Amino acid sequence: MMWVSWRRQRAQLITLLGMLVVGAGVIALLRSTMIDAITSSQLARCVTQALQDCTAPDGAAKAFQEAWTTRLNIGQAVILGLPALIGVFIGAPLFARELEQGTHVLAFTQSVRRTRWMVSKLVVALVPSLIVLIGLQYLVSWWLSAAGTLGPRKNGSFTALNFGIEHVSPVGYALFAFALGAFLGVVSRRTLAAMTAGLGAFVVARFALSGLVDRLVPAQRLEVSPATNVNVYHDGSLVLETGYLDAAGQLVSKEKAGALLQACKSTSEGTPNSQEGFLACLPQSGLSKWYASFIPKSQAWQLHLVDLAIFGGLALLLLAGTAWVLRRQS
Amino acid sequence: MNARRQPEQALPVTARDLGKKYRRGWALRETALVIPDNRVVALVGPNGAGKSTLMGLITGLLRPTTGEITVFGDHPTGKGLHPAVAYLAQQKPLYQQFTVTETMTFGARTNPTWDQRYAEHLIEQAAVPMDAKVGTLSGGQRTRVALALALGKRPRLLLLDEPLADLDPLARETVLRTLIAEARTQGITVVLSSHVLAELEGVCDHLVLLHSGRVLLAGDVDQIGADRVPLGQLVLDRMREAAAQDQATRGAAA
Amino acid sequence: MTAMTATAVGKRYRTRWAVRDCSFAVPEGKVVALVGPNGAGKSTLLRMAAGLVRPTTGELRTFGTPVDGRIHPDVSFLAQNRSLYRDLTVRELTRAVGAMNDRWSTDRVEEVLGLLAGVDHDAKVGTLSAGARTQVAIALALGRLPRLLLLDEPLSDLDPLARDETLRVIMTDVADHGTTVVMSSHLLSDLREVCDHILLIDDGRVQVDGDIEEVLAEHRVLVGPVADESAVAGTLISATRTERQSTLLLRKAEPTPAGWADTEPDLESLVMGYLRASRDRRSPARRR
Amino acid sequence: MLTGVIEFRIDRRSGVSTYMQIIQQAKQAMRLGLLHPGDRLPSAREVVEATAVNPNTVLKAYRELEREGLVEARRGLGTFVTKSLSSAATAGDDAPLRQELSGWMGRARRGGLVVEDVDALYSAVRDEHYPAEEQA
Repeated sequence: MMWVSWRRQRAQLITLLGMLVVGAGVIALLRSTMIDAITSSQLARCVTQALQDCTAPDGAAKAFQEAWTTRLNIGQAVILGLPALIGVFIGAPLFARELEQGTHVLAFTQSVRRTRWMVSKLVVALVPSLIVLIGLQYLVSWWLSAAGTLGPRKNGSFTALNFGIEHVSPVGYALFAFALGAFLGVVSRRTLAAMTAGLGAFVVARFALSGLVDRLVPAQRLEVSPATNVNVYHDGSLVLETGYLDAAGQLVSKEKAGALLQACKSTSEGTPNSQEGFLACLPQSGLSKWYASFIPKSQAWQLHLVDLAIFGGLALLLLAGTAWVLRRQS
Repeated sequence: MNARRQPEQALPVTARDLGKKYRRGWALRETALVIPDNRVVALVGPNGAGKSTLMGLITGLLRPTTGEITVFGDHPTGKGLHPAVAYLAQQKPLYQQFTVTETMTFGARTNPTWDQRYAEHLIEQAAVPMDAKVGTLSGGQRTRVALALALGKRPRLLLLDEPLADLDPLARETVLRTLIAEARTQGITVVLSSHVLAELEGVCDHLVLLHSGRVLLAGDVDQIGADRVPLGQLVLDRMREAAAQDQATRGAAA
Repeated sequence: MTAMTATAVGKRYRTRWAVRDCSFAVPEGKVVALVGPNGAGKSTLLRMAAGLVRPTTGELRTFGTPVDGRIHPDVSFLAQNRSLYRDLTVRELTRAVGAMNDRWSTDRVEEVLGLLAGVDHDAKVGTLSAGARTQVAIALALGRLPRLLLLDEPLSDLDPLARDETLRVIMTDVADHGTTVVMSSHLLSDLREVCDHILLIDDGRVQVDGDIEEVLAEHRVLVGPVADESAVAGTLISATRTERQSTLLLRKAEPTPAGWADTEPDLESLVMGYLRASRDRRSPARRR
Repeated sequence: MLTGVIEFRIDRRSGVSTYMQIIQQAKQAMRLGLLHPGDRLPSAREVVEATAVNPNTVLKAYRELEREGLVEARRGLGTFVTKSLSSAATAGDDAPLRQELSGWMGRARRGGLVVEDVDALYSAVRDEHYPAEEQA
């Protein structure tokens, strides 16, 4: 049965393999060109050190970023978009085309069980897709790391572009998109309908569920006096919430805090307050503590796993639904 | 264009040394053929003998590789069907979401020689509801609509590719009877291809038998049919003979 | 032992009943002609027996086992659209279908294909003529070594020679293995010699079910004067009338009255009579 | 290998059922001395291969012949002729009655009679001598 599925989906799989080979070649070429550019403009140290700490010729970093940021972003976008493509071009037609052309009847009137037929088709389509996806993901990440802090990585791992292409997240998205396409394919029994509806549904689901992940990982909480200087913003953590607490530890509403901050900026006489005066004013007016809840960079993997769990779980549900519809299909 | 001036004299179809080659080989070759006026022509032959190719060449949907073909004195071109020719393809292509009325309007819009009264009369005769969607009709009804669409343009040559293939015996009989009655009263030359020889017997007065791209037998039935052998038997025997010969030559080659 | 039994089987598509309250049994070893007008429910019935369509009501059994969304291992089905992978070659397709079966004989497929002229093993299925595709599909159906063969319009796109070849292949299987065959067809002239049992379905219901010889013997075609029709006794199936003459198809006719010619109908005129009756039932306005 | 001695020809347009045609042709072959006791009738498969008819029909016809006591089915071996229908009167080219008829036919032809005339004469005379009931 595996052979049948392989023979049926051969052209598709060869295309996938071609994509991987071509992708690898292009990325390797781009990476080496980029490394040449870094060395020739004496930026090598800026790859590992922050821009203000490394010594580099004036304007060299800016010129490099102007030349390379777009290309690197495109590389990231490809990995971000690949799951959608897998869903549309591999998941959706997988069963829809058979149902549309009536060839499912051939398999259904042999002694192979429908579930086995389905599983073998799924495996043959899905495994190579995932291999190509992971391969390309690894290659892009390899390329990105060569640019280091000169490239998009400097924005930390929680920006939409960086987060969506790292760790197991792309696999989760790909599973979901694939299962969604397959499910819509057996329901609609029409390839084109499944492809378009699958793409739409995938994009909507991705956006709708993107906020959910943050809430499912326990966040760290930091409470300090307003005078303390904290830079959780800058070390690449994901900041979920910040605000002020009053003396009783209760949250001060955004509007009230805003008004109080505004009030402290000027003295009782109406002249602008000094920095010390301002900081001293805050606890007096009721903003006794500043807090932040955030997920530190080091816990990004937890977020990725939750991401995988959400999308992978949905994918399993959809595949179960696909099996159910196929078994009932008359 | 000269021939156009006296279209009445020009024969429905003449072909000289006609050939059509596809990538996989010759579908039709060295065909010389004359289809006289006012005949019901049976175009028979095994699968892949070149029946559909010949029809394609007559309609101008295909271009000959060698030789030439004339339809009422004109050379069919890819520009469109000769105005006096109507063609009904095997799949009976109709817009499924159109109603019968809309289908007839479509016919009127696309054919300058359209006769709406006649088309409506044919539909009425078939008892097909005018407001039904084509997609909801039965196979027999759909064939009747397709036939009305083909006859509505008042052709002088009607080409039908396997018009009866998926009809039940009763619908088959009715469609065939309508077709022949119309052909006789309107003086139309009808060319119809079919696999079912029994149903052509007593209906056709001219026969063209193709075999692997060549004309095996052609002529008026009363001339070629040996007196006592029924047409179907005659054709089947010739087909058997030709198939056996093929096998022999293939065997000799191998 | 019956090869196939239907008990009050019905199938509804949205609002329309394709098959209604069908009950019949196909004894093993019979070659059954499944006939009826377009849209009578023949395909639905065969698809139900192949486990592709679930009955809305009633139950279908093949070899005593209820068909529950799964084809019985001893049953082979030829779909009307032939459902083959068109991008595979004949050889690859044979291998593919073999891989999907527990019991399979490639030799049988090869043997059948060998008997049929004009099927190239290395041609892609999609490039074959419709007739050759049908023959490949039949060969694959026989590769499952079935005891019941369900064929939906097996002859419709075959030329006369190929029809003869194909019927010969199927009948040889019947001779060698006692295979039961149920085939739907519109080509009554071809069914006459090969079928020994008839199942006439109309409007989703069984109209005639029985041994062809017996069914034919039960019916009479009477030709006589129109004015004298009242003299004829029996169950009238259908009638065609001219100004003076009536041709009547009767079931269980009483002795023939004087002045009437009486013959046993052949299969073609019997089926045509029933089809005519069904058409008249459906559109009474056309009745004359 | 023992092959069938005769071959059945099924005429699809005769209106006579396949079953009857097989019985009639078998009997005729026996009458004309083409089949002798001990000869094997073609197996159902051989008939099917030659004519594409339903093998069940062939077997049914053989059963009828067996019922009439003309043949006998031996398990696994086939169906064998047990009785001779040919007599000196019908078998062989030199049977006296046959020769007489042959002579008559020759005279008819020389006399300018066409096939239809001969058939009409023959059946008229036959009907005189063999009333309708006997023929059935």
